Amino acid sequence: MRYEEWSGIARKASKRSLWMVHFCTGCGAIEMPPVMTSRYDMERFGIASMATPRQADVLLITGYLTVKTLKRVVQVYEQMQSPKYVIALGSCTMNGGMYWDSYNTIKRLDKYIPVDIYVAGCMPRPEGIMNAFLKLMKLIDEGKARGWERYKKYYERYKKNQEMAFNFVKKEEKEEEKNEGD
Amino acid sequence: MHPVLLIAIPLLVAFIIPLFKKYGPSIALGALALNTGISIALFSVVYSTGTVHEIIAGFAPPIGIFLAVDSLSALLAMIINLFALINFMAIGKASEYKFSMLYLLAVAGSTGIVITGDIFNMFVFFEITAVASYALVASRKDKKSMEGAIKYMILGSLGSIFILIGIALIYSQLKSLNIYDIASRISTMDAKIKWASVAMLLTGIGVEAEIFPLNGWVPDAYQGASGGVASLLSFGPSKAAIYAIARIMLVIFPLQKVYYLVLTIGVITLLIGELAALKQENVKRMLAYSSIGQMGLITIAIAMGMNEKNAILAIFFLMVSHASSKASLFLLSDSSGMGSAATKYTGIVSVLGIVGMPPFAGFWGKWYLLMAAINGNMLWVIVLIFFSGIVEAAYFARYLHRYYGNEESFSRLTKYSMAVLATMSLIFGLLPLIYEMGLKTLFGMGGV
Amino acid sequence: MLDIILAEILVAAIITFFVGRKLAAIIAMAVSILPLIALLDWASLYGFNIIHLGIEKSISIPIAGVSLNLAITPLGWFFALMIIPLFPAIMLFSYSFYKKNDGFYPFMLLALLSSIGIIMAKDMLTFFLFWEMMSWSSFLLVYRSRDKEAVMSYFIFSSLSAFLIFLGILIIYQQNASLLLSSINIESNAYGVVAIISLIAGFAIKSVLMPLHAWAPYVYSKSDEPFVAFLAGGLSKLGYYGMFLILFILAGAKVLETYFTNLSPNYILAVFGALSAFIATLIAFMQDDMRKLLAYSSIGQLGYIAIGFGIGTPLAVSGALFQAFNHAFFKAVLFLAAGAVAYRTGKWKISELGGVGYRMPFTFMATLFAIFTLAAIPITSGFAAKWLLYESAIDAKYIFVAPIMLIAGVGAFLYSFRILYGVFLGENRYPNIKEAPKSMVAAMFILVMPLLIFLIFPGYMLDMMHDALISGNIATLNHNAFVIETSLASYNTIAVIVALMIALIPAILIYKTRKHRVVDFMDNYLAGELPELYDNKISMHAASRFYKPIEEIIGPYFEPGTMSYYMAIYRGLKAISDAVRKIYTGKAGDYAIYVTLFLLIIMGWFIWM
Amino acid sequence: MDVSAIMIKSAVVIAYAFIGTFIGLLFLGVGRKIVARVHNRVGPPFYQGFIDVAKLLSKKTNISHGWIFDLALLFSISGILLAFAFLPVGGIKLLSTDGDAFLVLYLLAIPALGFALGAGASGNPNAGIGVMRALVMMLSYELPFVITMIALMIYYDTTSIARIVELQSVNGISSWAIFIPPFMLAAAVADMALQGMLMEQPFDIPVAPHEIASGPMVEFGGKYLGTLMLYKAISIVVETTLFVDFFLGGGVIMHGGIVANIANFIVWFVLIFIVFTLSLLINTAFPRFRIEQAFTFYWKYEAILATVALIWVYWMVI
Repeated sequence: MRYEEWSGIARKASKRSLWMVHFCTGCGAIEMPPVMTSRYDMERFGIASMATPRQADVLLITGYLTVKTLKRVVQVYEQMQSPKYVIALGSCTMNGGMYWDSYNTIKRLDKYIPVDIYVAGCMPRPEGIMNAFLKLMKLIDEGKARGWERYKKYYERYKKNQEMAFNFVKKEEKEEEKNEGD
Repeated sequence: MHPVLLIAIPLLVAFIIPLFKKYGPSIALGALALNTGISIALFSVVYSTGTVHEIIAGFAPPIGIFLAVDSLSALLAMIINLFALINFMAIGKASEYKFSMLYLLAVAGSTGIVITGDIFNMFVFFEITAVASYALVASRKDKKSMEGAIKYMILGSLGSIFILIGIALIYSQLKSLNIYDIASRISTMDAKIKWASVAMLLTGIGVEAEIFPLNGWVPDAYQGASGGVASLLSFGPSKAAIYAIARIMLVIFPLQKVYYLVLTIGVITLLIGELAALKQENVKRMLAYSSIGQMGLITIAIAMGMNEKNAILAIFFLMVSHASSKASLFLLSDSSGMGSAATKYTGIVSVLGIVGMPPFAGFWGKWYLLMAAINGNMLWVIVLIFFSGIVEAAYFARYLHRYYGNEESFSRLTKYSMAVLATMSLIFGLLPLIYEMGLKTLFGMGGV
Repeated sequence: MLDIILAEILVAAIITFFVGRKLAAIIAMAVSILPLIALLDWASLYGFNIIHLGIEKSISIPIAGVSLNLAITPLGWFFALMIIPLFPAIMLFSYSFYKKNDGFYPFMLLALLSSIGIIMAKDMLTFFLFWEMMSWSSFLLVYRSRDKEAVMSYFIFSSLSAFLIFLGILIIYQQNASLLLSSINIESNAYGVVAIISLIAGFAIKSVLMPLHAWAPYVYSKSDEPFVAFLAGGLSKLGYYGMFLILFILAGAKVLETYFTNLSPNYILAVFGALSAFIATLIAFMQDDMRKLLAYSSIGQLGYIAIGFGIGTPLAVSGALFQAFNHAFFKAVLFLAAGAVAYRTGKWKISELGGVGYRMPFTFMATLFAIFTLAAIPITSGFAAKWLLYESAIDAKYIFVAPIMLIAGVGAFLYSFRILYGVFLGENRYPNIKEAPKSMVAAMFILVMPLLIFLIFPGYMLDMMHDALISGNIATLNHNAFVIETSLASYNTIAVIVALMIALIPAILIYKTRKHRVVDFMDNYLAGELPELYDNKISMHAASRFYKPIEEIIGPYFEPGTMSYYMAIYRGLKAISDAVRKIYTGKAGDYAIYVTLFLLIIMGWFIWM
Repeated sequence: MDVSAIMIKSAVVIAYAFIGTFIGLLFLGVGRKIVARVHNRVGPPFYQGFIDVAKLLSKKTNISHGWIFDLALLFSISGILLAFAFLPVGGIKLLSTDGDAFLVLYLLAIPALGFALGAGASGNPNAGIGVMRALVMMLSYELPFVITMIALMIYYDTTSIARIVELQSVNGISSWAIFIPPFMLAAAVADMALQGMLMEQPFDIPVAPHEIASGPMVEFGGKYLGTLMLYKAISIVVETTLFVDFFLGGGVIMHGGIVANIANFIVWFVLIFIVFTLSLLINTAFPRFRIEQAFTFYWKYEAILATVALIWVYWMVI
């Protein structure tokens, strides 16, 4: 059986069972427990949280990212098995938020990995997160959540951006070392 | 082929060796070779015809002294001379003329003990052997050997006194020195004197035969002596002495009292020897104690030989096995290791032989001895023998492990001759020779 | 024919002592195939049922006054089929294993000779003679390891076993004045019982039954693997051959039962077997040295055979023989595989190995199959054997033995996985080693073959052991090639196989229809950590003290180990010897006093008597 | 046994394999639902299991780590189906006359072993630790379970599960093993062993998502994880059925006739559902043990109780 024949069923199935691995280095992590527990019980939509990216469909990035953490995010994202989706929580992921002027903040996440859904707010409330997931389901159903295909298509570009970010920091570090040397 | 040559040649040669000093060793070697030939011939004669009696100086027994060569003594004569030859080769250049002279005397003496049929001659040969052996033990001329030699001499002389007294007691009663003559008329002896003489003879010969507790000299003497001498002692005098005990006990006094006595002595000797060997660090001392144990085993066999034919076979096998294996081990003990193939071979084969693995002679010895024991319903003896066997295995395993593969410094001749010596046990184990020999009538004694 | 073969082997042993490595290996291989050919030829002539043939091929060789009588008996035939095939494979393996010919081949051929002698012996003397030859030839092989514990313990224990057997044989001889197996019947009195027990103890030493196993871990873990493959595969079976001889062919079991009326002695043997299966298994998965682990696993697996002999019902005994057959082959394969791994990596410690299987796939496959058989995964012949044993335990209502042997069977999974994961899988630590040499791989696969045959046809194995059982007065099970019927249940391999085929269909469908991509080993989930930042130096192998949590619970119960008790005995003996040594004071005066005392004592003796 | 009979038999077996899979997947969803209700949540729909498996099998990329890794996929599902085929299900014997309890016990080890091989080949330390825990758990809970099993075997003097079920259903419910005093104890013990077998809390030590990233299946995704879910689903059915066959007469209440078969089937379904629910309820009530605690629990308390039961039975039989 080829993927296209499956895709109809597959989309229906995968929208109702979104397994997420959440990359909770940002403060948004605190919003997840209510979403998962009995107040807003995500599980009724078949959403469950997984321990490893191999098993997950959704990468949930909760807020602030530095260059150091970006490396890990990219690693995790590439270890996920497509079709895979990214939800970015909080304004930090859009524009660096309140850390916009820090030298090692990742301002725009989707320069580095394709983001399917941004959730605005600092922090977004659980309802927002639920909303994002419902939106994502809708997109999947319509076949519009194609971030993973974008990543495959423009792989070089994404890589270039990532390298730039990493090298920038490398340069900075070198300079610092030099200054210390003097 | 007159058996007296076996004694005469080495004696004569021993006395003419001093005349040409530097050729001494080679002459001795020749003499030994000749002797070996004669002994083998003698062996074949006995093998075909049975016991050989030879009268010297034309008087009929009981007056005239005479030689009685039965199957065991023929075998032993051959073993002693053959091994003496090989051993002499092994000693090689270490021997100069005095040494060779003494060596020949010792060989002659022990051969004499074996083949004589007359207890006074036996005593004389004992003296010759003993004196030669004292000197041989001392021949390394260092403190240890002197000490060993002196102890040996003290005990040896003590022993010979007792032998002499024993013989005197018998003569005083029966006016005869011929073994068979005595054996036939032993019952006419006055009981007390008879027992006294038995005790005297047993004690006296026991000193040479290394039975407990008369073997105090053994560890020191063997430790003091050089490897060659030690091996000579192990297959020469000691075997001759144990043979003498066998002859006296089996021929003259095959009596139940003696039987239990000798059995007990044997068992005690076995246990003491093996146990004492377990802790020894010094190789020669360990081997000395181990040969005490083996002597104990042979003594047990002799005791049982009084009413078991299997035990007689056991005596044969045990003697050969112990002679070859222990002699080669003593030769080996001169240097601290088994480096080359030949020495490794020697070490392994002689250890296997002495522990009594088939198809070595030692195995058959143990086999027939235990057969005899089980026929005599003596489980306790069997268990004790097994126990001592395990102890033996333990210390020989340790010995092998310690000395295997170290560097050693033996001349090629030495290595090969000791390898041959070790192989003897295997050969005699595989050939049915000894078995056949053993089946031949042994001094036509009762009970067998 | 037999005598010619024996002579050839002897000659070959002597030749191989002198020739070079390769030639020696080839000669050894050729010679060790001979008896196998003879056996198969025999089978092709008469089929498997020798006993119905009525004739025995027998020869007698005179040596030192006795004559060695050899004959092919049904039991010997079965064990020959079990033991002799090991030798060609081992020789083949060692062809590239040894760098120089340092006495492996001659002694190995001697071992072959003596094992043929043992299993073909017609009287006890012959048996014992060859048994001893076996002992010292294998001792010389152990000896090459130069390891103090191994050498000494093996020498002492094998002489102990020799003496126990010797004692038994002597008593038997005294009882019926003959050593021919055909004419022996052991009387049911104290002597006879002592004989049987000492014989069984003697054999149990060689077939490492707890608590007489103490030498095995040292010897197995220090000697060369080709030899250990024989030691674990062949020699231990010879011990059980002896046990079968005593218990069933000489009817020792019945004698014991009639003597001990109230307590049943066979139960005790079964319990010993169960305990050694259980304890050895628990110890096994705590080992770090691959060879020690395999040694303890052998002790455990051999325990099952003792259980079977102890229970003694037809079910049990056929299960035991089946288990013996399997163990001979899979344990040989496992030790050879250990040898192959060590040959390439030079390591034995599981904590230092890892990922070897990716580079040595064939070795891994052989090991995997052997381990399936060891762990009695169904439809392997290992399962059939274990199944028979379990059935027998339930059938005889041995409520103590049954659970223990079952849980030991589960424990086998643990140490099996220890090997599979720690050595062959996990982190790829040896990225640039090669597959083992062809000869080694070939040897391993040759040894795997028989297991494959009896995987499908367990019934054939029962056919093979039929005559042996008959000769031991044991009924045989009703079975055909695939199905084994017992009073409790039945086991149908063909049903399992067909069901497996059907069950594999969905798996294969899923596997085939969805394509997959093989990724590099380092592309692995490490909680987002990046190995390349550390030049892939992150250790990803959880192999050292793998079973730590359970080790900390059960470990203390197995301290200080059996050997320490034997060492205590040894030290005691040394103390005694020290005491005895003090008799020899070294003063001539004392010695003189001894002499006179001796004289007086024996005089006293004479007067008193 | 002629060809047509074999065909029919295999057809029945295959049909039951499908039914078993279906029920298993159903149980996955229902189980989550029940747990959710206990947590006072809504929980996923009861058909969630089907959705998850479909999704996993329809993943576009599947990551493998070589052929040994693939063994996990092949062994796990085939092994568990094999085990299911050798169990009597609701009075239908399937193949259980060709094997017995020991066979089933060892067949249950096949998927575990394949799983372990795959996990090992993935080369992830978490996987190694997870397998270690799984094996130790196995060693732990097998001891009490085996002892109770032997008690049954000795009591009914057979090792074949089919025979045990028959003997329990000679006169209806009243002759189920659980109504015999020693086997009440044994059933209690075996139920705790079942808890370990099903890897429900407090014994979900091997797959501890928060400690070792879901242990053995840390590297499993896509079709591999989907297969493992199928395996998990069927294993629930198999293990509960094993318990029901042993102690609850395999759910057999009537004999003969199609009606009886249907009734038995329904009873069997209800019973395994009850057993499963029981373990779920225990699951929701407990946190996770450490592996040492689990081991001591099984080998000390459980084993002693089981031994008591065994000796009691032995004393009854002799």
